[in-house]
Amino acid sequence: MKLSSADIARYVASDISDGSYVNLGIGMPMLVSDYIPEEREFILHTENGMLGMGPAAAEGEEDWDIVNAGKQAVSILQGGSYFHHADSFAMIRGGHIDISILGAYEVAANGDIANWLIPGPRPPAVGGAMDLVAGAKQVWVMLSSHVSKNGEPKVVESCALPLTGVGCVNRIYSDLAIIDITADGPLVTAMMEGLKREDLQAKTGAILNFVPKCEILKSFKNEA
Amino acid sequence: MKLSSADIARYVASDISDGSYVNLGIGMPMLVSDYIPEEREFILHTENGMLGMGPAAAEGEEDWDIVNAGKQAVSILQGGSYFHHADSFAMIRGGHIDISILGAYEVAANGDIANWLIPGPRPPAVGGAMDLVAGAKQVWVMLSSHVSKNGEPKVVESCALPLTGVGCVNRIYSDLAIIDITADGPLVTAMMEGLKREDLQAKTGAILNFVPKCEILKSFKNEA
Amino acid sequence: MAEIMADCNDLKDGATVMLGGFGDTGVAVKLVDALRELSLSDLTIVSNGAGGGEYGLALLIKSGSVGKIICSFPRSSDSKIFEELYAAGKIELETVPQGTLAERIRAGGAGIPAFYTATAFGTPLADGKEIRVFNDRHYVMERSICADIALVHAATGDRWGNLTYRSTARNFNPVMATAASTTLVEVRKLVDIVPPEEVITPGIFVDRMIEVGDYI
Amino acid sequence: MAEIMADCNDLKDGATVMLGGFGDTGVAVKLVDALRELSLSDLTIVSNGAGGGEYGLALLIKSGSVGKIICSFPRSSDSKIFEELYAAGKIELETVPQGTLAERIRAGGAGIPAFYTATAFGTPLADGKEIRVFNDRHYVMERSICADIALVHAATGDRWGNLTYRSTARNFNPVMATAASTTLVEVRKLVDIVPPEEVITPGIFVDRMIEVGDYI
Repeated sequence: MKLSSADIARYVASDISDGSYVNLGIGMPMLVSDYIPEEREFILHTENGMLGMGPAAAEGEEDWDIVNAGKQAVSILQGGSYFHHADSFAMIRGGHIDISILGAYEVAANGDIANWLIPGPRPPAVGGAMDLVAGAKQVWVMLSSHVSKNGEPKVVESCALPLTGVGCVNRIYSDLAIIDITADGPLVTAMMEGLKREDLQAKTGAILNFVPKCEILKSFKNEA
Repeated sequence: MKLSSADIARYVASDISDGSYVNLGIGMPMLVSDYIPEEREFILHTENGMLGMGPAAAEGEEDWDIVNAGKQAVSILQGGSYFHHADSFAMIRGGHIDISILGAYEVAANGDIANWLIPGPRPPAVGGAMDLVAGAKQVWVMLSSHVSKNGEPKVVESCALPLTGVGCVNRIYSDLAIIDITADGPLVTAMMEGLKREDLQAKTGAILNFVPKCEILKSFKNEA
Repeated sequence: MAEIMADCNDLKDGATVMLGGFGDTGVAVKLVDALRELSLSDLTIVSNGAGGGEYGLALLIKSGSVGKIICSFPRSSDSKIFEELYAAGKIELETVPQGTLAERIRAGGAGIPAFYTATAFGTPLADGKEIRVFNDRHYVMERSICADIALVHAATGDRWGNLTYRSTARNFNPVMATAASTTLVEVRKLVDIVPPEEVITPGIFVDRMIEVGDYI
Repeated sequence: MAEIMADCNDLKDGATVMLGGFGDTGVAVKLVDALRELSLSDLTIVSNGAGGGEYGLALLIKSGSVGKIICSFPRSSDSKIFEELYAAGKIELETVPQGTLAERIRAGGAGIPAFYTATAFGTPLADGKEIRVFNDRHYVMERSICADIALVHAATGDRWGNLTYRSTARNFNPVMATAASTTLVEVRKLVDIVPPEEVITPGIFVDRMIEVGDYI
């Protein structure tokens, strides 16, 4: 039993307070915007110069002047604003974004994150990831699966891949658990229903602590 | 025979090319805007956030949201723009202002300028003077009189007063002469009609060089 | 007015308070008045000037709430209140070049702890500061300034906190709005929506807002 | 188009050229095409990406004019041209975090030779850079970037050079406009006057402008 990416996005969304300024990374984190609880307003920031980002543009109605950080045509909500790149990253670097939500290859027990580069022949591309992890008030990582395709843990004692930032991750949402990164290391606060602590530990490359009473995560698939 | 402040302003204005971006200091430099040659357009910058500054507001018609660096009610011309203080001083510091025109207590042979502080009990106030002298492409100093009220030279070998900036003055316009500050020291390019070189030198605290054929300065008073 | 300051943890003795405006233009005078009524002590004020006349910042200083001022031009045609306290050694002053002041605040809001500027090199205002040469020119290292509170005066604002300003009443206001833990804004007019291309201060920088009308 | 580049001393072999835009949004494609026709060599391009497809920057790179790219994201769905030259060691790349890139350009335009940022500390992109601690946090010293030429795409412009942009087509354009010796602008529409409160790039930063219409 594992959470789907949509399930994970729903749990993430439920943990974001009303009125938060949130930057959603390209890919899986974008799903979070589909699960904003009705009574709450999140103001989405896209680092290419917009606050109040709205849903993707309908096919055939794209306005290619209004794009997100993934270069997809999106929309702007009431109350949004435009600004240039230096102002946009001043928001990020200056600690004004409440939560940056990103994917990762690896997260270490001390909050280090590696999510930008798998060494190889292709040119190294970083985008805004290093700015976001260094600048946002909170950095949350979404892992569509707790381990890699080869079964290697993504939550590790220390990252093997080139880092994106040091000691900056606050929380991990995976398909199996929600883990806070604390001064004492990873602290599991929620686990997939039916999963045993030792099973989660076996799939994790760092020593886990557990809150006395972990929340139980359930798939939402029947409600979708 | 000396130039009036208006005469000096007229000579300064005649040396500014069409289309220049100019910051006029409070006081005497403001007079320059009264003598812009008809066929030229100067774009006046005021460091509190406006380009395209126009004339002072007519009495009774002041709009106190539109002020210059001297906190006087002014106007904005067609083609002007507003911006905040950090952007305004980015223009200055970044070398985008063609000419900064200021008054001074002292200018040294190497271009040092002292124009902000006469030590005393009053609190030291600097405003934007240090930014302007360090940042503008050209710094021109206007001296309503070549010597102080006590007859002390204002153009000196080295400044006695606390500096505003080092090596930044390019040209001096006084009531007696126009002097370029060159790598070889002060170079007189124009002198009041009837004035002898040795008389100008006697009123100057630094050794003067002269161009072979100094321009002759004349009072415009009959034309005013 | 007082309610905008109620239960604000950043409003406390010893707080650093940024105050927008240039001369009398674009100053959040009604917020300053409300701040004075809190009778706090030992505030550090970051502002272009040190107040003139017997209103706004000058009155706040007179009330004894201010321990220090960081500004560029602490003299005006009528800056008696500050000058007397200064002469008596009862208030501390840090004079900063105007552009360096603006940039130190901008840096504070932008997460930049320090930067280099040629401004003030070789002058008394660089005394004690680190000097460094880049490309054969001397530069002074300047540190950012952050505040607990910014008091901002704007023209219009909407419920998201988006702001516009009117002409040179913009001045320090948008910069200071970015550099404080809590940004309090007096707007002349609350509007339904500030159009996205017209926003000068995005709402992310604004914490509380109050409509004050066109009192200027 | 070519006339906007005529007799421009900053357009020369080895020049540093800033190119606004993010992906395909807000890129001065027509100016890039005109630049390509000059057949310059050894250009350094400062841009967010390294071009995709077979147009604009990608074509300029293919033409052999580009020796180096300073950018944050030199990969796109179709960045073949750059990637092949990169793999062959025929083009130099400096990868810079996007926010650091924007701020280095802003610093270039603002006369700030260097600043400190926490971004990239502890990562390979800080290798060889000076590290310094402020308030118990580690920061990387970053140098400003200035250019000989900036190629800017704007929505409207007036005869004074004042510019507006449309929504996220703003991106790097206003920042780059401040940091080049010569700023060349393609505007979708020339207008009589950009109202002073609506100006995003004041004319002081603009050297030449050409109307290109709504080609996007």
